[in-house]
Amino acid sequence: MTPATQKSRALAIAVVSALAGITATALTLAGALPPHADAAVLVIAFPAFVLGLYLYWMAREGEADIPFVGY
Amino acid sequence: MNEIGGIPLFYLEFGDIVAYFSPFTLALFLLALVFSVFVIVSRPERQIDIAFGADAFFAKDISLAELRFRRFMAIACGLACMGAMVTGDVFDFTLFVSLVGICNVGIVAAVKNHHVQDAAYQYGLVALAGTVPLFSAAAIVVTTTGSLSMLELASPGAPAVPLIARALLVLGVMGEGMAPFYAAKAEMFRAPGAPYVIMCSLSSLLIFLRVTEVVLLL
Amino acid sequence: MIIQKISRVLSNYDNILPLFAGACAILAVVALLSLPLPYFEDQLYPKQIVPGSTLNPYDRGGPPFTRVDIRLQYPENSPTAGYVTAYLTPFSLFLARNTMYMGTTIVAHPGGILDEILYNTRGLDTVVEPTILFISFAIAAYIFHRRED
Amino acid sequence: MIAELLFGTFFGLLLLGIHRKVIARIQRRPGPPVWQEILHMLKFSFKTTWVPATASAALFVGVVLVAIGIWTAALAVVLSGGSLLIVFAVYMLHKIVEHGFGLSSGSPYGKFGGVRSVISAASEIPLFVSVAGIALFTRSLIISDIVAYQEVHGPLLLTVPLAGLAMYLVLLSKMPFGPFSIVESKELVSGYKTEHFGVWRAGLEVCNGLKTYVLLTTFLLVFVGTMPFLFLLVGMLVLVVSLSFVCALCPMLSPYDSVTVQTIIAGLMLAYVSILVVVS
Repeated sequence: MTPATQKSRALAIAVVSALAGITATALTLAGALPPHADAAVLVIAFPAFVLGLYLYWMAREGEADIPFVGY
Repeated sequence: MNEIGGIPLFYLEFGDIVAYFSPFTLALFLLALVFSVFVIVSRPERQIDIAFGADAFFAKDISLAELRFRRFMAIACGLACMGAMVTGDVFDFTLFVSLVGICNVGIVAAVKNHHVQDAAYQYGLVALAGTVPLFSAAAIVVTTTGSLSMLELASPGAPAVPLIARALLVLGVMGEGMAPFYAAKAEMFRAPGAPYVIMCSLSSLLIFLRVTEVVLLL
Repeated sequence: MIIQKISRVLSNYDNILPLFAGACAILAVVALLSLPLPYFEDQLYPKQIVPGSTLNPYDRGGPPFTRVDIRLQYPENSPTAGYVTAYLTPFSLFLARNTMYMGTTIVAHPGGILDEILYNTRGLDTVVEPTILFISFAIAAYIFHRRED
Repeated sequence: MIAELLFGTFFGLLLLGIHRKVIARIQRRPGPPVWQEILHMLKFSFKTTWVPATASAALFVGVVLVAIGIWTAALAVVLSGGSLLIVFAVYMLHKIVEHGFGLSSGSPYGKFGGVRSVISAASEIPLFVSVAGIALFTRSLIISDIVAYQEVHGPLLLTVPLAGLAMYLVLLSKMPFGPFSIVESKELVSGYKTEHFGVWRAGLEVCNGLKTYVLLTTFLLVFVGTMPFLFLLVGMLVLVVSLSFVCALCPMLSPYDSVTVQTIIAGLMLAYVSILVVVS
């Protein structure tokens, strides 16, 4: 997998989970969803969002330096 | 004190044994499920050991046969945990707990390491001894109240469960899960194969959490 | 210091079994002291105690192969309690409801034959009990087998 | 709930930064700035990240997700006034996260951190004692019921002070640099966190912030009762500063001694609760 696809995949994870979380919270505030459903969505979406976002802005598009290969 | 872990969301009926999913038991059930999935999908790590007196290190690999057996045991342990988390029957709970104890021994019994096996042997003996208080607790509950259903016993007007039955139940779970006697468990943790040994610890924590609920509920 | 001495004892896993046995013994003494526990007459799973029987206390009472009254915690869950097919695993229930072949498979999977032998009402127990046995056999077999290589 | 989640993460990290700062000032060092832990979290998130060759990949990554997930769930329970038992279950299951972090990489340092976290399982037993003490008075473990009870009868901290103390010790054993934090002791490099670098470590920092926030909120809700939001934050700050004093002035115990001390405390608490049962 090239670095660019890794980066876009991480972005996709972050965006999808953020949208899911925001939708669930908005629906709960509007009264369409019970609060525990919102919590259930966030329990899955928040960790995925955090790691997805971080992996997205960590990932390099271009060629990296030669990595450390061990002793 | 009926809704100690929240109001049950739904009941699963196995004839006379009713499993109930309250927010508390459901959360524990899901956690056991998640870690069972980890056991199934993840390969064991390769533990690095440093050779003393030399500038060298080596990685321990787990053979395929050992991996298969330990994975089987860990999955069985996960299933037993899930059962113990949601069951609403005292005797069924004790059965699941003793299954957890046996599986824990099985997970580390396959490790080729004298130190770990010694610890596993001691632990196995304690798990064996732990079944005595466990089943005597269930026996006392059924003779003094005539029922084994936690939901019935928790409902107002049910005959009181004697304190000694609760104490025996807790002691039995401590024996199976080694709650304060963690020395042996820590030695067992030195075994390679992270997903599997984690299941040992997870199961004992889960049954300990559940027995708290059971004891407060009865 | 006393704490360090206690730590030294606790950290040695050879001492775990004596400690646990001690705890069991103490609790057993407490149990004995609290002994006249009340016997609740209205038992869910009734059992006759026949003092004169040679099988006492394992004598279940009653002549063999006649109807024994079964009492249930949740009668509404098991309308068929007391029948051999009172508890079916979800798979066998599916078979029984949708096909005509259940009768040929009832002894072919766990939960089927065990129902016939055991209590007729406590289905889940009958599955868990043999599972414990199977697991212990598996461990014993694995360890025995490994000794050879 | 998203707003609370993000606020909880950052405020928890800020509290951890204050914790470090106070410890440093007590020990007459300048110490890092109070927002250091937030910077840490951001810094790690930009670092190059991969999965070590020896690690059990699914567990190595999955445990980070579980770590954040369980504390998100705990926050949801606290906010909705659910069962206290679930919050404590999450607290205990955090231990599994520590094992997962430590053991999944194959590194000896991580492994020792994980093994120590197994040993220190005794730190949870005071928790159940305080649960029993609370249940004895409130006849319920639902947080909203406990809060309602305190509105009528006054703070539980005055009614069952020793149960409060047990819970305080539980908080203490999860604070970094404390007498019981043997899992991250410096002879193990960073204990169970050693091999989780880059993004994984940043995820762990998010979990730590959330954990601190949830635990302190729970303590205040359960033992002091409901209060305006600003007071809640001030209360958490006071609690953290007091914890920092304990952490700064007590040496770290050796692993098994730490367990013994915690076990003895648990035994004393058990005796206390049985006295309460007999009296009431």
